[in-house]
Amino acid sequence: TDLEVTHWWTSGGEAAAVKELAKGFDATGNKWVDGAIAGSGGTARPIMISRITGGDPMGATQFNHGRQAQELVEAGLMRDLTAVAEKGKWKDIIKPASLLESCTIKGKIYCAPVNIHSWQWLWLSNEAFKKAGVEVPKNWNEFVAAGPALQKAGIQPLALGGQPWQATGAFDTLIISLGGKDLYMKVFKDKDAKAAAGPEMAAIFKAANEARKLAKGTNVQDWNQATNMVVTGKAGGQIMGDWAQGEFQLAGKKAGTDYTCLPGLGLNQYLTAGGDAFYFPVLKDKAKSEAQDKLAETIVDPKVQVAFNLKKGSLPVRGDVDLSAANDCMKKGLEVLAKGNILSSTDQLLSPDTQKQKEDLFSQFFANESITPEAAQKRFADIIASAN
Amino acid sequence: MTPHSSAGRPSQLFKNLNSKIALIPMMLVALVVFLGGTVWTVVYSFTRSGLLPRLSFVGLDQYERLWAAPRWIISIQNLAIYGILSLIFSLVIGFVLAALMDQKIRFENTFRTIFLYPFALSFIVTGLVWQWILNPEFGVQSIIRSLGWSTFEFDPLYNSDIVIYGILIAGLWQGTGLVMCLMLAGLRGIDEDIWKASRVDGIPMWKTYVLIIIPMMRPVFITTLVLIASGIVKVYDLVVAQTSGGPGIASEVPAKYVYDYMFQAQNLGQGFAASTMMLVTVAIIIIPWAYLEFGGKKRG
Amino acid sequence: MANSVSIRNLSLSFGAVTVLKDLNLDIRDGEFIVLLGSSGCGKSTLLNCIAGLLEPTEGQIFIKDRNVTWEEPKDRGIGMVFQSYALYPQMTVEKNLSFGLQVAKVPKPEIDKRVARAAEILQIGPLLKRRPAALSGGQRQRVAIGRALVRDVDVFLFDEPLSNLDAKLRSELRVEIKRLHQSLKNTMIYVTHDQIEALTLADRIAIMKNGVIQQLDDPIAIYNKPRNLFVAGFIGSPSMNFLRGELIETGGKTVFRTNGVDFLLDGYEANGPLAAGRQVVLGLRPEHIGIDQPEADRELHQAVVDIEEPMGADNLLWLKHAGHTMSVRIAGARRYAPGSQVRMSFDMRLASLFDAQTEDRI
Amino acid sequence: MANSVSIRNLSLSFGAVTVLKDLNLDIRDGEFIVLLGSSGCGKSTLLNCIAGLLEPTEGQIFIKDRNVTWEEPKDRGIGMVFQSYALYPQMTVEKNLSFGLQVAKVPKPEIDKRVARAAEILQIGPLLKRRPAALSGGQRQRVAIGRALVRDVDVFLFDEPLSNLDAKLRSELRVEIKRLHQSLKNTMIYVTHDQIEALTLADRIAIMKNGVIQQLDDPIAIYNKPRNLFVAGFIGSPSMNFLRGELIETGGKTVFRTNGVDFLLDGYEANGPLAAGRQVVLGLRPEHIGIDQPEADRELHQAVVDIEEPMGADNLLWLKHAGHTMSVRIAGARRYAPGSQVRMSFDMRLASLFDAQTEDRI
Amino acid sequence: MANISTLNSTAAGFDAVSPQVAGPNGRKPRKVLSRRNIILYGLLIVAALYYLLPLYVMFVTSMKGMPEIRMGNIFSPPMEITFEPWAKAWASACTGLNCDGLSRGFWNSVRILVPSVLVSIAVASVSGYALANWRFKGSELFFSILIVGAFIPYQVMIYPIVIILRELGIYGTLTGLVIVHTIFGMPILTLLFRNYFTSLPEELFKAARIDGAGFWQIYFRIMLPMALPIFVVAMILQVTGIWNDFLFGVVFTRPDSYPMTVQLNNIVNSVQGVKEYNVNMAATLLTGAVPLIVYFVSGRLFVRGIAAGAVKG
Ligand SMILES: Nc1ncnc2c1ncn2[C@@H]1O[C@H](COP(=O)(O)OP(=O)(O)OP(=O)(O)O)[C@@H](O)[C@H]1O
Ligand SMILES: Nc1ncnc2c1ncn2[C@@H]1O[C@H](COP(=O)(O)OP(=O)(O)OP(=O)(O)O)[C@@H](O)[C@H]1O
Ligand SMILES: [Mg+2]
Ligand SMILES: [Mg+2]
Repeated sequence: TDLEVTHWWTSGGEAAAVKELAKGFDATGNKWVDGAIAGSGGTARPIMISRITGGDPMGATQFNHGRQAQELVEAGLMRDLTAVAEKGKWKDIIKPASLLESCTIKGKIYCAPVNIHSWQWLWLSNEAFKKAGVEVPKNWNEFVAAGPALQKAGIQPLALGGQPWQATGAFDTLIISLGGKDLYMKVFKDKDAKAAAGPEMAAIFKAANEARKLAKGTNVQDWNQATNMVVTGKAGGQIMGDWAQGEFQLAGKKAGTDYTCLPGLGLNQYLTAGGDAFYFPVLKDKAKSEAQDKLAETIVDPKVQVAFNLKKGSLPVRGDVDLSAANDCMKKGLEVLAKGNILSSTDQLLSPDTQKQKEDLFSQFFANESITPEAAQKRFADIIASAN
Repeated sequence: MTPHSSAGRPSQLFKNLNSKIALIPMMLVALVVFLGGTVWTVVYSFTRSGLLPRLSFVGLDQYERLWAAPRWIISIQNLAIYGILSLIFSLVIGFVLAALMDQKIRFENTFRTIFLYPFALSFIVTGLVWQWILNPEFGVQSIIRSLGWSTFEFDPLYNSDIVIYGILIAGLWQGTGLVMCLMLAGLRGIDEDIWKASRVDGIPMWKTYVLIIIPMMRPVFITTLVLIASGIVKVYDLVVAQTSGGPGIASEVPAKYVYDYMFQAQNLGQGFAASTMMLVTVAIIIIPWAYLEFGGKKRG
Repeated sequence: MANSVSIRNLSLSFGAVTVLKDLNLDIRDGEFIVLLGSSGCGKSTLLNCIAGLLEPTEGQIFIKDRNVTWEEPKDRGIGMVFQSYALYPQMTVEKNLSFGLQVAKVPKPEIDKRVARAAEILQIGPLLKRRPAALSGGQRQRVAIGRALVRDVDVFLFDEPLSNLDAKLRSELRVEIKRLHQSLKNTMIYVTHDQIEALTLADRIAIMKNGVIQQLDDPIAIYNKPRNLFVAGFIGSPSMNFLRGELIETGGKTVFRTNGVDFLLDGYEANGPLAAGRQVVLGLRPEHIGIDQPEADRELHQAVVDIEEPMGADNLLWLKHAGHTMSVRIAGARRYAPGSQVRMSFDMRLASLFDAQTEDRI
Repeated sequence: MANSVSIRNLSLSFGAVTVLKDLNLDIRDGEFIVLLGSSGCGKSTLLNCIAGLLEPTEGQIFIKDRNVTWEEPKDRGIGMVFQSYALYPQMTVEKNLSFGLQVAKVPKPEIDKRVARAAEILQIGPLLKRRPAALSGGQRQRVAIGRALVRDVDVFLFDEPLSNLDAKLRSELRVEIKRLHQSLKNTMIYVTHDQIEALTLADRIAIMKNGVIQQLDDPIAIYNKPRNLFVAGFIGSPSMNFLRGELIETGGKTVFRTNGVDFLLDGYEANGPLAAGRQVVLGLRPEHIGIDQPEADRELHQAVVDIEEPMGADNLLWLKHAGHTMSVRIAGARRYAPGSQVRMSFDMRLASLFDAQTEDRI
Repeated sequence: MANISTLNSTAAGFDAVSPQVAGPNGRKPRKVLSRRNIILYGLLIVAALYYLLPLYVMFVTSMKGMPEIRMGNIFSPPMEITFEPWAKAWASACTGLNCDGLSRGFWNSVRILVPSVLVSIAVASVSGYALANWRFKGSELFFSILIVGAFIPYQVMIYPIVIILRELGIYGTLTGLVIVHTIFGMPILTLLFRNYFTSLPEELFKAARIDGAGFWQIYFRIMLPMALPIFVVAMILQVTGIWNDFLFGVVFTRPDSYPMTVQLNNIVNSVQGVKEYNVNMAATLLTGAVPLIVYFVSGRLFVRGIAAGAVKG
């Protein structure tokens, strides 16, 4: 059966990973009809939502793991996958458990998680630092210190694309990596406005202020263009999620020798476990519904998990797969995972509305130096105060 | 005189029946889509609708939040700057070009085609091309630097302070051709004798244009103004294609705010509040015009 | 006498179309000249050349004996009034009048004086503060004349100034323009295709056809002694009756014969000898034909009334006679029903004879 | 005689503006009625009501004694001819003529017959294959008439059919329409603001002002016995001369006195007794004033020539007399220079007297 | 000819024509490079360059290889002309898993364009005609609402329209998309047609009514044949508008019927490593080709139509 699957995975690494999913699904005798919409989730989500609410739903669709689809589920527009999950024993195999929790609404499971993404990575170009004559930093602080040297060598110290979610992600990473788990949880889980306005956060904003100075002059929009600057040694480093690794891989770069990855920015080694999940709108066609179940099964299938995540550079959603083929960085990530240093991502903790307000704030903050860290912190505290 | 004989007036409902039938699509669109959609939007702007519309009223909360949001304020400012400048420039450029074209020049068709062709291209295309031309690493800035002015700076798309002008350049490029066409049509409609009278009176050409011709072209200006204004309120694609609202939120516009909050933030209430504010703006522009345009003259 | 405007060998073509052909015209100082002709004959074109609004292809134009062929309109000492008034719509009447002077940097008191004078002459004082849109057609045209007036020029050019007005206003303003000319004594060149205007206003009328002046003469001569068939047919309403025939010698006298009917030519003043056998056209104006007025020395022709057109003061009869339809104008009080028999008599002193070939008067 | 068209208490308003006010009009079978009035008085509106193109606000319309107030134009048995011809530009003349018949599903041979007949009557046979754009104004108007003709209707409506034509064509087509009426004997309702057309064509003229019919009468009565001041002033070109004054009793006779000058009223046929002391207006037509024609029984008034307007067949004098300017029409051959002294005589049988208050004829 | 004028004067009895004297005669000589011409054409050419620049850049870039683009100057002509990017843009550029470039979108666009243009113009022209010639109480009110509707940002209307189409059960179908284009084309097109039909002589309409033609007969047989100029304008506006539309194309269709603009967006925004500017430009040009050709071919008619219908109030 033909099943139309919409997603916004269109960059080189992502497309390669999708191909694996499609292959796995096609192997079940069905057909994956690709409905890629380029231009990040911001462009694609409205279209997906319109189609679902408009009564012309696709067979399956990507959402960020978390609260983006919550209302659609509540409105009864999404297919209940509990049966599939029970059959596949998802509760037992999916690690960390918070992933499946995010798919669970009122005790029923509505999505199939496909990968684990963590944001807290600093990607460094060994070549760039060699050119600047400084050692490859081992953590964020060293990186900041190396900034002037990079600048002198005509290298962009920090690459940061113009899309709002990149600035937001970078900032959230600074909170975990510089401020630690407790601060992160207090602010985003408990929505503690006092903590958001407090001195600990002030330090983060200072750090962000430094970061934006280092990032000034990037002049690209897309994250992978920024990553490409690191890949080609035009930029020293980039704070970006683990998906950036796919780009390095695609360019034939080797972790450790060509580039370095520092989870938790080399400081606090905590990762958030967000990621992507597939949702399955309720369809009338029985055959299609069965195909949907098949796709859900395929997604958590161990072989597909390995193939997909190796290409995408993300971590698989189950702990029982063999990742011997994984590279350096991935292994580092797995280590952290194994230690249990895992937090929920902001997508899971905050509503899209709050996320959007945060994006507005941080994209403005990173682009416009006339906004002082203090002013930004005040606005941040306001957003947290009214967050839901 | 014969008395009134009684042949009753036929029912008003069936008078012009065909016309009424023919106008059903228009009436439906006007009533259901435009009026209905608008009322619906306004009503839901007072609710806490998230991803799906929900009738849980929250009073003016959405509006309070809207006007407290720096991004909305910036959007409004940008729209004002872009709107006023693009009105002024497209009218001025369009009129000057039309005036030049009206001088019985050679190759009029060629020039007109050149000025008009950008109108055939979408804002998406326009935005892409100008993004490319204004890109500091490849475009105008790098060319001029390579010619020797190594300190020359022209990167409107990456400078928060002037990004809106970068968008304006592209917007004008796309739209002035049509304005020129309208103006040219208007100029051609001016009575030849006026020109003759002003020459006999010895009034210099530019003075004739400014003091006599332009005031005479009021209707054309109004039509043009309305066309440009309706385009300005809707400006969205151009910004998305050129800057996506960046750097930061420096080039955000209200239409984008509406879209982003409705679909990305999944806060329909906020989006509807923003669109209601846009509608209010539109109403302020259009009602006086509609009154002037359709209120006065009638025809039976 | 000094010439106010002289035109020498003027030609003008728009691309391949020649509109004016080697035209010469001398206009005396203070003269009122009317250019009369049917639509498209080049009247406006000629006027525009004089004004400097069109460049001639060939030839020269003199105003007050100065060669102005290449000069700008404003330097020619002319004022012009247009059919469509061409008032500046967004300016008040006062501004319309003074605008040209302001641009020419005439001092303010002088401007005020001239505007006041023009307003007085044209009786538009109360309208000075109004916009053209708030004026009637006649008032607009007065303002347009005023605009020429304030410029204090030697030559006034009018391009069908009254064509856009209704009949009543037209005859009123016609009288005013005539009065204006009598008091100002400027040279005026006036284009129209209304022959009543031409006849009543002109010192001399220039009748044009296809860019060539057919006859330049005073109204009476134009009316009574048209130079050729075109002029004869053009002037007079209803048209002169034309009878095609030939000259015959009978009984020592030359008579005109058409369809077997003879007309005595007693009293006709020919330009030369009337050779028998010549193919000619006899022209008789409707008011020069008598109906049922047997006078001693005239022959009488029998005719039948075809149509009667009472026009108030006059009554127009269309008569059938010898295969022709002839129009005859009689007093409004005399009525004839269609079908009645009448007897016509002709006053040959007022008739015209044209050569059928050359169409020139003989 | 049967009425062809009857209008009962017709009123029509556009919003707040009342254009027609409680209007009644009966038109006899075969009659040629002309609606005459100045611009905007409601002539076209009335015609459109009769045609069914406008809905009256109040009142009823009968055609051939059938109440057609609410009927569609096509069912009323009327044909209409417009000022702008209103020919369908994309159709040939033939198609223009046959369109209405085709719509009405008249059989093809019948259509051909009617078109051929109309083409013959109007002499437009050779034009049948042309488009309107390739026709002259006169030809276009003929086709427009033809379009009404083929529909074989009882009533013809003309809305200023000749206004867009030049003077010459106008007088030609006028004659043709008159002929058409004489041969078809249809009822015709003809709107114009040209009084010559009205006087020459009409069996009866309805003079309108502000949506009210002022006088409905035959042309002679309208011209010579105008019902009120408006009609008197409206008809005749140049206008009737109006002298404002009062009636005085001197020597047993009632005379008219204005500015100290007395006019005997001998011969005037009043509607009632002429009471002395009444404020009145005396109306004298320009052609009813004699110049230097001392006749036995008329008094003579001295006057000075102000302006002379020769118009070919006639000569128009503007005379100053007792503080009035009076126009006088004399034969074209008689010329008077401005400033000359003349003596006027008046034919009071042809004069009109109006009450100064009510403006009605007395 | 001279003898006629001589005749004229002698007949009047004075002023024998004096011969032409020296001095200015005929047309005033004028230099081709007068100051006026230099300024006039200078300005026009400068303006023309500004308008042509982007087109030039697009063409030039689309024919360069990536290495050449990276070297810098976007204005320099290609050293080595390659049509590779065009081929890639048309046939093999990838979005997600689909690597068939714009070609598929092109036919989708055509399939959307033809019915949308036809239906929207048909509906709008009938509406404009009814509004101009067959008014009834309230017709102007509806029209005013419609015109105000022209100002509503599309984004605002998306949600209500999604709901309406859902209720009609035609969301996601071609019919739905055609209706959406008809709705959003309606205000401006109706205004155009209404103004045009109003500017036609009313008497034509009256004559047709007297001839017994009804609503549709008058429309088809009298008005339509006369409305050619305004049809051209409407056609051009709709062809470009619908062809260039992105928002409705993406919201109201499924991936297998995405129009060309959506594919363009996908190609341009699916960055694989480094942006392939040459392919992007080629894709852009290919997408813009249809409206551009329409303009180049019928631009003159467009201007004439604008003059005929749009400028009049
Ligand atoms: N700009 C032009 N280009 C080409 N031909 C022209 C131009 N202006 C006038 N003509 C032609 O020149 C001829 C004379 O035109 P002109 O306006 O002088 O006529 P006219 O006698 O004033 O007529 P009317 O009584 O209609 O005003 C006409 O045949 C007209 O078509
Ligand atoms: N559709 C309309 N709406 C409002 N007023 C109208 C309309 N049609 C006509 N009028 C007004 O009605 C009055 C009479 O108009 P109508 O056209 O009947 O005049 P008319 O006597 O035919 O004048 P004309 O000689 O200029 O044709 C005018 O004052 C006009 O302004
Ligand atoms: Mg002319
Ligand atoms: Mg009328």
